Amino acid sequence: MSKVTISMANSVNISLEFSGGAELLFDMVKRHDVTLPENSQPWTIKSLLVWIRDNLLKERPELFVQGDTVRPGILVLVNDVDWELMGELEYQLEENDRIVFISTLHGG
Amino acid sequence: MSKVTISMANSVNISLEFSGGAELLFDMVKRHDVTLPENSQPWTIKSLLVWIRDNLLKERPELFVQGDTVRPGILVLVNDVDWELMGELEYQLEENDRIVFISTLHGG
Amino acid sequence: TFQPADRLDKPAIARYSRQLILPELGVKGQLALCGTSVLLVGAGGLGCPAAVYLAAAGVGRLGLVDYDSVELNNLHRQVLHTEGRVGTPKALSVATAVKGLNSTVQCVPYHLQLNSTNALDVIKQYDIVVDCTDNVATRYLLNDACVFTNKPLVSGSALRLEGQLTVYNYKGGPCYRCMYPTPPPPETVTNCSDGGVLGVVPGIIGCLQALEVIKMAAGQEVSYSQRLLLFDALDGTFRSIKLRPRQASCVVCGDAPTVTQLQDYEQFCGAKACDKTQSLRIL
Amino acid sequence: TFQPADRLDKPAIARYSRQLILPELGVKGQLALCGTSVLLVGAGGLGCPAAVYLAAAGVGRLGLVDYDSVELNNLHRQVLHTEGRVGTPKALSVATAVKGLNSTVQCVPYHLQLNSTNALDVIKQYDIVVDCTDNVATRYLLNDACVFTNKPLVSGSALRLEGQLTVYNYKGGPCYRCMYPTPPPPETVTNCSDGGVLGVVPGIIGCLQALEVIKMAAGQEVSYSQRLLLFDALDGTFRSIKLRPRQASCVVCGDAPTVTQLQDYEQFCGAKACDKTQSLRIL
Ligand SMILES: [Zn+2]
Ligand SMILES: [Zn+2]
Repeated sequence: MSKVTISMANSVNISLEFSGGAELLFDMVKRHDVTLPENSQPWTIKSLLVWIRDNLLKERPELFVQGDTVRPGILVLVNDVDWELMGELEYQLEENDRIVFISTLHGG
Repeated sequence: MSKVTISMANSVNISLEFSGGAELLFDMVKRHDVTLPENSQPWTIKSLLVWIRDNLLKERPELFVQGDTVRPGILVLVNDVDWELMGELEYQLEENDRIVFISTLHGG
Repeated sequence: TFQPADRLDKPAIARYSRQLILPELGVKGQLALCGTSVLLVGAGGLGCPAAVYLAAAGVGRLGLVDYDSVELNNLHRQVLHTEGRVGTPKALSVATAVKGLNSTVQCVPYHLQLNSTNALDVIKQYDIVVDCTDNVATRYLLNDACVFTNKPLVSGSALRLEGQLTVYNYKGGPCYRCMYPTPPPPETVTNCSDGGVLGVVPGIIGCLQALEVIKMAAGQEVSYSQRLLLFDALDGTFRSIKLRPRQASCVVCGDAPTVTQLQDYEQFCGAKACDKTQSLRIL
Repeated sequence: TFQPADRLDKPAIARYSRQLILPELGVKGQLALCGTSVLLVGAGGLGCPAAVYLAAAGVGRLGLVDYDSVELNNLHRQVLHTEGRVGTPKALSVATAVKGLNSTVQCVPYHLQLNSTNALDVIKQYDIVVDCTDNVATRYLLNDACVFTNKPLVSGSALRLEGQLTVYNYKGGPCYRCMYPTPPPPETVTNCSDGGVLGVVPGIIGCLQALEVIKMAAGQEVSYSQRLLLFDALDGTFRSIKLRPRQASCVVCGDAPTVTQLQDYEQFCGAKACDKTQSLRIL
């Protein structure tokens, strides 16, 4: 008998936060604790964005995503660090990560 | 042959912080990372205060300790929580604890 | 007594339009704000920013207490005063500034030193008390008076490059005496005259006091009841601390209070109720 | 050009005595502050508190730029203006308030809209630029002008119950374009007229901008270069974020810049350089 092991990434629990007005696209809820399901590939911010678009965003997705990334003017933070320092779209999510999407403010 | 085990508390690494003016008693240094040596008893805030008086406080200890506790007007924090919620003098220090001594401000 | 309006008139709608559209405030919150009376004790480094943002936001009545007069050395931080008002009572000077910004706020200046004989009479006329004072004795006086009259006390303080903010005696949270049952030894207390203060530090704390008052008055949750905000201006950092609950053993707000009327707070603290001298010689 | 003094005269020592005794400032820091010129762009919700605390602390020269005039609906947050100055240019109104507090500060009001043709001439006369504006186009304009003239840009913003603060183009840190190479789609940009703002929120951010300027001018370390401060007034929380370094690929401050002179920022952003209308109809 031979054993076939299919490599599957485990499900991941993370918290998502939206601020600076980005929460307006998510029923005004600033914080969402979510469980990303098992996946054939490790979860990245890139696949997270697809998941958010399909599962959390109800309308006008173009105000949040453009192509495969966030629209200009949204800053992404991974555990209080600018995602540019963490690999941007390729960053692999870890258990209990806190991912924040901030819409830049321009008012004064 | 018999083995005699003497129970000794391990040394503990903690950070001490002083603010609100309390740092004036400690050469103006706000943060001290210290290693408390092995001890026959577990380290508590009570024994920490003795250690601070003997090792860090150079002069006028009465501006920091009174009897076996801190002088009135100094608030003690254990990892950003009021020490009253943590057992006050009896709190047992753990590795990497952050203990903060704040002198209350009254100016306006 | 103070009679708040039950609707916003046209000038009020124009004036407050940019905050009326906030769902967290709205017309209901604005009416609540316009119906709230706030007593601000201390028209100095904390009192100036707190007063001006409370008046701008439209609190109904704003009491301003200060026994002192404007000096040139106040102007590096007490930004509602002016060179031309040096020598004027601070309470009047702040009232003048505030009325220029918003004449629809009822502004009541009190040029007096709050003490055990007059504090309750003044405080009972207001809904919320803001502690912008500069000395330990007045802080204990205000605390006890707020406990006796059941008023929340929004407390700020600043010295050198640090600031602290908390709300006492609110919805079951601790009072000042729960935190500090014994006053500090007078020789350990530094005031702004002796220790100095960077003006914008009380500026930031005073603004945050105004914010707590506005949220309280508008029916929003307050952030710093049973919490303490520490601000370090040199690092630019803020730290939020969880505090103890109301203490059953507290002599003024506990289960069996032994302090049931205002006392002599200068004697209790061994220090004058001003920031000019460091301690009482008679002790 | 601006000629700072090399010593503090007697009135200055009296005025600044409470901050002169701070070891972090001292006479040396005060002289540096008195020798610094600051250009504040936007005399509104952020500009008022920033201007008054900079003037109180004693910056040598304070330039104040705003094209707009005071309206009643500004007074809930723009606390240096008065009912009596409704209709007056904001730059003049703030200058009037600031001169009343500290007549020793050289106050230079500019009642004009900064644009690609005049920005460099104004900015090059100052040491530090403070962005208190209310629109995307002016924020890109100021950024590029600060990169071209090598000036630090202390940037604040506020909307609804949130505020943001960071310092651009300072000691190898990123510029605004490093963070945001592409402007946001105009339909995603909300201004204070449409979204509203609680007045004390820009109050707090403006104070923090003044603090960053004071530390920079006095030779202390700045806290928010390559860091971003987020303030949530509803929770009362502050969060400090580590940002990316200067980007080699940045079109304006990178290794091979392609933007080497000011451009048409209204066209670049597809939005007017004011907060009155949401987007250009012509696009
Ligand atoms: Zn109590
Ligand atoms: Zn750049």
